[in-house]
Amino acid sequence: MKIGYYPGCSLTGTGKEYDLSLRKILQKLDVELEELNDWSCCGATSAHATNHLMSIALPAINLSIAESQRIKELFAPCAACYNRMVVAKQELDTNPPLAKQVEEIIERTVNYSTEIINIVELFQKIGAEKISELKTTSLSGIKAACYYGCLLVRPFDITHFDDAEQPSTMEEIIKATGAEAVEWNYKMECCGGAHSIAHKEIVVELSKKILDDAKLHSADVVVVACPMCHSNLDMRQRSMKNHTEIPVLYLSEFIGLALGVSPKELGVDLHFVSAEPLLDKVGKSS
Amino acid sequence: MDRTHTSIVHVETLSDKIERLTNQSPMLCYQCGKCSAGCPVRNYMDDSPNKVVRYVQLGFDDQALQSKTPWLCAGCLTCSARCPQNFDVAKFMDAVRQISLEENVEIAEKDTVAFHKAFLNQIKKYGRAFEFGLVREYKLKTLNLLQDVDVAPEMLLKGKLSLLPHQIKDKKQIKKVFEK
Amino acid sequence: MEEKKFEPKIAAFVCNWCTYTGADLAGTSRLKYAPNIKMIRVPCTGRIDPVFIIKAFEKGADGVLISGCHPNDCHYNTGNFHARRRWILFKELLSFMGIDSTRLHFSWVSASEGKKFVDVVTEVVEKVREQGRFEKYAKINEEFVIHE
Amino acid sequence: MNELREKAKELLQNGTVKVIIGYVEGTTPNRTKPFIARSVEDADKLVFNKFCVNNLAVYLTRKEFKQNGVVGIVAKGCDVKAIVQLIQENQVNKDDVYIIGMNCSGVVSDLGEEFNENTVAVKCLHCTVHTPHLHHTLLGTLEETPKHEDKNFALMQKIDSMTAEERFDFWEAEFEKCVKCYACRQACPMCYCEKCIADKSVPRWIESSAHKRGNFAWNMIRAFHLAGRCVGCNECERACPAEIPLSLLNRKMGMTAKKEFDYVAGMNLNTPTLVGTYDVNDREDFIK
Amino acid sequence: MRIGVFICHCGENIGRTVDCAAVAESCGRFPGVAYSIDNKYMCSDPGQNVVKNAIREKNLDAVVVGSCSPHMHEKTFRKACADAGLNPYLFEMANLREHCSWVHEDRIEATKKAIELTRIAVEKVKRNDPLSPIRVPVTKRSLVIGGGISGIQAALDIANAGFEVVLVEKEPSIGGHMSQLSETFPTLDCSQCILTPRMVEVYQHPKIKLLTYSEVENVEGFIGNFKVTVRKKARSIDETKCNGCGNCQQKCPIKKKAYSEFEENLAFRPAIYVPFPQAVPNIPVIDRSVCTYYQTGKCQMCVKVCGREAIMFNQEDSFVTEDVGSIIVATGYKLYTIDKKPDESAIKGYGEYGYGKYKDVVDGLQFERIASASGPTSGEILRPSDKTVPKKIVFIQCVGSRDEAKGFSYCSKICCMYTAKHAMLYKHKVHEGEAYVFYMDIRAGGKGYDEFVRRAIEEDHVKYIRGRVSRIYEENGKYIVKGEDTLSNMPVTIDADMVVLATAMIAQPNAPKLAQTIGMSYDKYGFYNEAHPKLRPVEVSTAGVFLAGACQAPKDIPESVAMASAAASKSLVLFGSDFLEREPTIAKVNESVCAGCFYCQKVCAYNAIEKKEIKDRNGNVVKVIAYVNSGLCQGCGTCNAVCPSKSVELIGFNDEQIYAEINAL
Repeated sequence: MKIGYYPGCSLTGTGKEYDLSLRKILQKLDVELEELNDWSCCGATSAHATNHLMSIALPAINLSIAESQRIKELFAPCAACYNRMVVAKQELDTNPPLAKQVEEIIERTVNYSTEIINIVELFQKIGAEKISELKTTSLSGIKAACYYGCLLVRPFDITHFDDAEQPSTMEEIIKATGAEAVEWNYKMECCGGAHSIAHKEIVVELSKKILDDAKLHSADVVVVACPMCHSNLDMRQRSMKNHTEIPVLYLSEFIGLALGVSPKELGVDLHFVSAEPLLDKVGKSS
Repeated sequence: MDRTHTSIVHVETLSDKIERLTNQSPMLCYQCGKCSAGCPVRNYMDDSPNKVVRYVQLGFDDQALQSKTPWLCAGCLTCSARCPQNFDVAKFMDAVRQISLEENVEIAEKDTVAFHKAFLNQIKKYGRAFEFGLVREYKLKTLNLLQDVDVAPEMLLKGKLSLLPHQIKDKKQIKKVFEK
Repeated sequence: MEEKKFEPKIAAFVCNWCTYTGADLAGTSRLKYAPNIKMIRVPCTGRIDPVFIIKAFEKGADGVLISGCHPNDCHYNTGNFHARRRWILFKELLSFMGIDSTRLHFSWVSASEGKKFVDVVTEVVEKVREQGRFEKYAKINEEFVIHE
Repeated sequence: MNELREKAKELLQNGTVKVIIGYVEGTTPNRTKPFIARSVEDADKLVFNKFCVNNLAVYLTRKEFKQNGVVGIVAKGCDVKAIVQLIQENQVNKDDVYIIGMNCSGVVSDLGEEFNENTVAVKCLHCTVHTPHLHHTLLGTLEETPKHEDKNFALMQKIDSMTAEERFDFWEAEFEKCVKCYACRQACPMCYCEKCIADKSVPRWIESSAHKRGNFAWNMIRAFHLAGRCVGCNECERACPAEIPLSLLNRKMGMTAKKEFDYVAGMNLNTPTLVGTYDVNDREDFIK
Repeated sequence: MRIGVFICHCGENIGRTVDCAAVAESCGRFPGVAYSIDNKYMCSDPGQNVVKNAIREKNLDAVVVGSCSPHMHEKTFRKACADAGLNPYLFEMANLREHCSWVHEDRIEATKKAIELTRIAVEKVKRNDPLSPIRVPVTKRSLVIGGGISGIQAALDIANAGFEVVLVEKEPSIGGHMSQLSETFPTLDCSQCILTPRMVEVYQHPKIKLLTYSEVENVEGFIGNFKVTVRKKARSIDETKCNGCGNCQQKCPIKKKAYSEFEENLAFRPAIYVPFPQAVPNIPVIDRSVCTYYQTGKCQMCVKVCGREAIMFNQEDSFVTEDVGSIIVATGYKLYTIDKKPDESAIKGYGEYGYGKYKDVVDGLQFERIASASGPTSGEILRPSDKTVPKKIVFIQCVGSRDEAKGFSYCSKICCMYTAKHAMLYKHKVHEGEAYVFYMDIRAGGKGYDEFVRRAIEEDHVKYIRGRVSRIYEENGKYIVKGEDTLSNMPVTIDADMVVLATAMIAQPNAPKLAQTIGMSYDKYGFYNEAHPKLRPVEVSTAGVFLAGACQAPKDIPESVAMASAAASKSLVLFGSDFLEREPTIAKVNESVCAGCFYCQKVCAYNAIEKKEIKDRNGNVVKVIAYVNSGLCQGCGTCNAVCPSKSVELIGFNDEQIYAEINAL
């Protein structure tokens, strides 16, 4: 399988291990990534928070690049990038005057023929069977809390997840590694997202609630699918009071462990919260 | 102001502007409060989200534009997903923010504005978000100089904060987008 | 001498239950409108056949108005829905043949909309008056009389 | 060809069908003509090629074939559309017809012409049913359909861009030529009325003489009666001795049906007909 | 022809703007007009006499009156014509007042128009046919579909008036949802105590034929003359032998396999069961999907204990046909279920409230059973999960109602009241407990209703919070309910022990199917449409069919009962005469030219077009053509417009008449 790849800005910086681990395991799973040429930022929260037109135009540039590369399916691992792109595509597709305006600004045409897929959809395409087939290390005994966050599933009418309030697709993938997916309450609660810098205190508090609920439901690890969620849930544990740390892994890292990739190659050592206790459990301690 | 004149010449209200930007009428909201009930950042807001909508519905435009609430909205879409009227509350908040910036309203939430501006500046300059530059610019703007001293060095050490921006080659289109 | 203003001939096909009664209300309320319009009463807009419209033009009408109950108010439940669908098609066809919306008008006027009835009639008369006599059809008609 | 003949023989022999409506070679190799095969020997004459232009569905409504056992018919995708429509309108019993579907990559625009990229019929340019969408058996193979500029569509666009008066003039000039021979009606598979409205004298909605006035009414009403029913086989236009671009009217209605109601005639047995149903959300911005 | 034209001055009303004498004079010159005159007041007795005398003296064969709107006096003049021996349908009216003199000012123009309007009427009347009203006999017997409180009321009213009733109920017992309720608002009297006597009365009434566990399969015919086929589903019991002793139910080994429908899945029932002890009739049914005998061929415990040999394992569905003159549809409602996300439904469901993932999140009817003295907890308020008394209970209103996004945009109307009742019942039984109600608005219009809600707040201290709940989740055995009080602008989080969702009242899922069987229309939610929202609230567009209760829209008990009595009296009005007279202006098929395309049938809103086979001498079908059922046709003429060959025409407004009118324009 060959698929277009839009890493997004975070994966070149704070979310670098996400990129590392994805490339590593997708190679193992026979997925070839074709990176978008000279991609630019999707504008993320800041663009749609302040300028509607900009929030559509920035993703439109990348959609257009994808079309010129004849990419049919474009994989956006970052939930925020994914969200911005599907929303922009939907708006452009259903609002021809806006589409015209945008095309004039970016001096490119867009046909909206590219399908944007997120990490969960990608693994669905690959199939849980394939993961269990290639699995070298069973993660049985590990209890994982799958954290969807906000932007992966919403708006439900566009993302068409299995369920708007009780999604279970990530759990299905996790089960293929042998691990147990715990039922918990905060899998779709917000971590505070882009407030990480301007309102750190909000992010710390919201993230703590999420981690506490995961721990309450006896999770050993929180599995995420977004670099922003990851940095909030991982890095901000430093600032949490009365807090016992819990490792936070990218979905790709988690699967990587099952596929026998070394934690180092997956970039697990780049996290703020050590994954040692977890790795000990699977006998992967470095 | 001369009332008779305003009644003849239609002055675009905040509600009209929002409707134009979002393609949905704020009148759709019937004030059930489900958005506020589920909002993760509700506790930090001065006004509940539905109250901001109420301001707009009744023409209390200044109150709406000066409220901290739109700036504290994390854009998580929980409200929009659960609204019984299919009213996209998050999109509404986007529009309120955009209008208050355009109209140079005194914004209560300066830090958030500074963050967004710094973020977009990175894109304008490099075509991609440059996190180190973003933090640097944000700190200079807000003078929150001690923010994140606990994690920043380690980030640098782990190679998660690159000191040089990744730049894209073709910045022409980005420039045009920002000119608009 | 001042040239006499052109007065168009307008044929109207209206349903018995809504527009006809709405026109009655216009009368009872003593509202005024131009006498150019003559109405033919049918039970329902569903009964209105495009041949009526063609025939009206053939007989020298300069404009035609079709009017009935608002959607969901049809005395016969669905007659106006069926009619509306046919109008969409017929309107497009007539327009393609050179009889456009300046001469063919549609409206929903309920039994309580006497005022709306007057507004609609006034607008139609104005529009058609502006457009002038339907010369082209009239010419064909004249030729036809000679031909027969 | 053998495939078709073999199938036809088999069907006639085992009694699946009573007769088969098909094509046989015409007076020149570039022509075919309709043919009713009643025996195994007849079946050996059947052909199918680029010159099988006729829409044979028109024969299905003939009295002699109605209620007279199962009729086989050699049908291209476009002909099947007509059959579907006829079934929906109770003119053909679904169980009384056996469709020998022919994969068709296009036919000539008129009999006698060479088949090439210039002469392929307009209807084939936009055909979506090169493989018939409903059939009991499917024969033939597909090739690439030759394409040329759709002049018919260009003309329609030209008319659309005219003023109302110019449009009227255009059609007036065209209808001037009409001689009321009703060949269009004769050729149309959808014109099966026992008594056409044009033949009714009480009242006489459509003037019977070949004058423009009646011609206008006739062509308008014909197009309207075919709205949502015409399957675009263009047999009317091919039959018209006065060469009036009749298909434009039908095509306009077809495009309106598609645009307004996303409806295409003859595609699906289970889709309700366009006229005869409604949607509460049908457009009404033109209604005051 | 000898047509008489009569132009009315209407005092000054027409005469002021229209020169009536000139109109009469002009009209006198129209071909076919034999007599033309004007008169001060045509509708007065002397005016009518002018018409009557002229008909006799001038030997008129058609009449046109130019006066007011036909909606005013068409009937008056038709009768005058008939009195004088002229067929009343050989009459037309020209509307010279409402459509001319009152709306125009220029006397010359108005007079000209009056002449033209009269000419149109004259041309039409020339082509009118003599008609007589259609007379159809009336079968004085009624079918009531649905044995809930509405159906029971309607059936008793009609039966008590002395007419026979066939009452069809799809469940094994009549009683409907009302039999499930604990107490009823606003009086808090026991639901079953007031309902059970009515159920028994139905059972014992000599005029009522009760068909339970039965469904209407087919309806043919028209007002006064319906033929109804009813499917009697196989009970697997010989009803004539069973005496309702209940031994079979007690001995049935199936104890925990099937949830009780009556107890809203809060308890089990055996495979052979009556839904509840007071069931009418007290005859059980066997649920073949769980019965051991049907599954494995063994057991037959019920056969062994039945002293009357009433068990009939091989019983099959049977059909009965009933002739009735009217039909009352009282099929009621269902509760929007939160059990799980409905498959293939436009409804998105409430994942945020847990889709019934949580045992102690129940709906309104479940709470009724919990609160009911005859329910699974004998009236004690206990959590379904662990049978403990909930100390904190949350009620949420408008779940599915007034929710464009996830449910239905309408208000279910009764939830405000029953939620107040529930909260009250809870507080009466759990004195130290806390009850919270999340609401958007309180809609308590009704006698004693608002007082009832106030009582809940003021006397029973139920806490009302104005806001919709965003989410419910379980944490340490508590249900965390996240809401916001929009009045105080405070976020509210309650750790409840139990949550009751006031879910929407929805139409029966098979409502559209029955509508198609009978020929009724229904709204987008599946509720049946009344013929006129104000003036004909219990009738449907098909004559002879009436509505009662919540099948038309959400309703409470008193409203349903009132509607049922109204529907019954509408039926009785029909039974007041032996024959029905209907306007003869209906459609008619010209059989010689109909090609049988049946577009007429597609557009007919009344199912009035039927198929008719034309056969040759040998009995072979030569063609199938359309046929108009004169009992069903209402005369809209839509068929006439869509018929390409004009083979179906509307009498009174046929093509020839309209052509003549257009010609006269």
